[in-house]
Amino acid sequence: MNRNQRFEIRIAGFGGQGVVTIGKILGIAFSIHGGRNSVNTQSYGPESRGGACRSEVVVSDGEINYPYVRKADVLVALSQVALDTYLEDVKVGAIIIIDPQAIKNVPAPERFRLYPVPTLAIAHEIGDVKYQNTAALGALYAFIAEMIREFDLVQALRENVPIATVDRNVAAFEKGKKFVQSTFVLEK
Amino acid sequence: MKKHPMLKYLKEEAPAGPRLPLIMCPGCGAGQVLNYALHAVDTLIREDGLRKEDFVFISGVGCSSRLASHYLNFDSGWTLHGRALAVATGALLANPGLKVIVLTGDGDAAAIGGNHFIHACRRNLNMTILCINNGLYGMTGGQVAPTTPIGRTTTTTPYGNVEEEFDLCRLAQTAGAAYVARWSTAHPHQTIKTIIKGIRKKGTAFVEILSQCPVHLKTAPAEMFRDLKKNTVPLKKAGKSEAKGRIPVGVFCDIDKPDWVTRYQEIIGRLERVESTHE
Amino acid sequence: MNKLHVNPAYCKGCLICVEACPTKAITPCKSINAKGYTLPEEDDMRRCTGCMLCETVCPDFAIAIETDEDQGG
Amino acid sequence: MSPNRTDLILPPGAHYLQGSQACAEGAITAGCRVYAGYPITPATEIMEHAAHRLPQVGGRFIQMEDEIGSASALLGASWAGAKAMTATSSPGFSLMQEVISFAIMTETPLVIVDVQRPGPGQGYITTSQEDVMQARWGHHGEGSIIALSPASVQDMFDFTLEAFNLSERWRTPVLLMAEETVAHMRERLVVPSRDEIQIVNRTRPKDLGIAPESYLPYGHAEVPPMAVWGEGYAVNHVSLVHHTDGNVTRYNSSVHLENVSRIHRKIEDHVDEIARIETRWLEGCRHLLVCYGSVSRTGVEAVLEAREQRNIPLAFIRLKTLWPFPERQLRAIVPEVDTIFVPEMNLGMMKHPITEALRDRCRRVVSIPSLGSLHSPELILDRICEELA
Repeated sequence: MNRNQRFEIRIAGFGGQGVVTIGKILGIAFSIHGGRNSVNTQSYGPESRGGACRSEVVVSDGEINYPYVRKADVLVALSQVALDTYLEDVKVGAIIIIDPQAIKNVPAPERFRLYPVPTLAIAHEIGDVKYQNTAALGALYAFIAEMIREFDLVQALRENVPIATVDRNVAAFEKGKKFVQSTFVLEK
Repeated sequence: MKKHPMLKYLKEEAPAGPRLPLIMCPGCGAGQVLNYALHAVDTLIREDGLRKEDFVFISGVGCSSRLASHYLNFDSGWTLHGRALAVATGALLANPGLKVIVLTGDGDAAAIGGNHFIHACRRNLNMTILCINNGLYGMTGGQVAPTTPIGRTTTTTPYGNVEEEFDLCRLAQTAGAAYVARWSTAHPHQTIKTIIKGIRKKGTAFVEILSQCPVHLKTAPAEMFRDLKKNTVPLKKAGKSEAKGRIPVGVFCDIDKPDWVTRYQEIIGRLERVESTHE
Repeated sequence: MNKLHVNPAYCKGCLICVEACPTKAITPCKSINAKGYTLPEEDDMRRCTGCMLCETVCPDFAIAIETDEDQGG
Repeated sequence: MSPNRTDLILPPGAHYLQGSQACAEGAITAGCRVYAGYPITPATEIMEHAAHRLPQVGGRFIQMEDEIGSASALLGASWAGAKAMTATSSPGFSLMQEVISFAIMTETPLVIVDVQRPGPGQGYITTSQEDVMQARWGHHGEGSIIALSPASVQDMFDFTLEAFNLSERWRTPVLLMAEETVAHMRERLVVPSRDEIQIVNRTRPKDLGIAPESYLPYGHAEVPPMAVWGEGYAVNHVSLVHHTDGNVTRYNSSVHLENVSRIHRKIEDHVDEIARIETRWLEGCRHLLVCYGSVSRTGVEAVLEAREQRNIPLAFIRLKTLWPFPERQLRAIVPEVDTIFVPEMNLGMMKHPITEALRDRCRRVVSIPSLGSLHSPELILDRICEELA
């Protein structure tokens, strides 16, 4: 990624699904452990209720001026409302990760690449729906593995979740990542 | 599909699009208080011959006050944080015939609005104050309020609240309100009856309604609804052992004294008599 | 027999109605809707006495009971 | 004052914080040990972080009953010797104006952060720059004020620290005119090592060997030394027009003129020491974009694209200080240009002092407004191309 290139990630879902937490974790992983510049922003207030709560991370090796996502390279949508709201704002050929259990109608993937990942099912396997966000983070990582070391991301994850939930959060992360790696052929 | 009976008092549709559902979080007590207030108004329209246009809702700022923003099929004002009571005062001076219902919260009325609160009660103006007390600041994310119990952690008392809380009803009573009562969202019928009594009452009626905030207290709405019944006790039993640690609910005072406008009307009456003798 | 009506556009699944129903005539439904909410549904409406507590305590004006009378019974 | 645990302030090195947290940490690093605040979106997070951190470093936090109470508490804290701060948003900032006026006249160091949101009235809860004139003209009466404009999480730390230093150095209230964009974003923040951090404390009469009986609370110098309650100086804080010894009787208009003029000159005569601006690509430019706060982040991106993709000879100036307005500094560096673009998150406010300062250096000044959300680079670029087409 050259100096003034930006990689833009947007994660969206219901308020309370931990969307904001994984945005923060990504930011810390890139900027504290991964040695890259990143800006993490989030929606809040009434805007975050009703399924369109979002968290964004812009990553670059150069200076990041405009802090918000202009056209997302990766969109993670954990609710139907989230997908409907942000589907227009993605780059051509963008990666869109959705949870098929929560999202029923999805337009034909002409302008983007669609990857259904059962993050809710994975969370239930781990033992609680609250692990859905880290399962989604794992799935997301499978697509950006060359931008940041897994060790750096997992370390940021460990440091920013309640201590009692660290192991299960990491397990959910692993399951999300493995599901993508075993299910899809990822072109470079 | 049968509609909720009070929807006739709300603006479901409007030129710029649908206005419901309310912006409140799932299970928020504020929506219930609006429901009870509309049940009271509905009764007054049927039994006292009042008309919809006689009522006006005035609110300050916060979750409690968001209800009077644009949902009501009534005249209403969603005013400044803590200033609803001052706005209501002005409305009554201009048109004493208005049935003024003020929707406010514990922070809105007793923190920033505290000064206007005690003066409105002292003046005994003809308004009904519905104070939705959820014991914290909801709209801004769960900060401590003047009604937060001592010791409780909130986002601005991370190590426990070091301040004791107000008893809003004793405060209103001491400040001179003619009618003061406390219920909770888990006492629907009593709350509705009290609001009806308050609107019929001449003078300031202060009705505190203990309310639940599921999101910031991280508890299921139904469980909090149950707790509100368990943690309250009738005022009559307040002194008894069984009342220990439970909040007394009921009517604190109900006295008859002339309201502000009636007293002022006497002055106008005197001046008219003096004037008529000059002609 | 009385009938339960729930407006899925307004109901946020707080289930206070189920808690308040004195005869447990209604109950939470098993699935969550597109917004992630669990709506109330009929359990045994023969137990419904028409007390209308569910309507009264609803924070979102999302529920209504259609009595026999309403149905021209 | 309980033990001042400077060992527990934010350690040197890289952190990844929200702007609001960086602001509170900058204050603590500057020595702020009293915070009085009141909840208001979008500034509440600053107060929440202060509530969490102040007791850890031996400071004290209180949530007051409203904004007027919060600002008033800062007066008492400052007079009793503490560095004190509050943070609010636009509606609360309006409520604090009387206290700001009082703090100007009594020359009381304190810091007020305004995380601006749209108005008027409730307006909305997103980002804005609609208070930048209120910052200068909101308080009643004359006198001047210092107002800084942060554009990053690093600025929220550095400018808060600097706000305290400026307030102590010039014995004046200092405003940090932040915006919701900057307060809520998270970014890397690098905290310098202890010895690199400069902390300024108010000059006290005993530092200058002035004994209580000869102490003039508003005398001795353009920036009078400030006695602290409890040290035997019997200082009367007074905001009525006063003589240098604080006497408020024997009023006459010349004393009044001198009293208020000194407070005004104290800041307006030292703009070069106080105000800072950042410039890029001034060399050989035909047009200029002047901006401040988070809009400067979009501004620099738009100017880059204008230069590289549309080869428009456009220069960039960012005002880091809004007040005192750096007119002399601007006139010293701005060449003859055609158009000056001023993008702001309001309908055109700083455009006025900019126009007044550079009227004879350009053909026209063009406002680029955006309300309630940060300009996108496209918004600014399209408008520039439209105007220059």
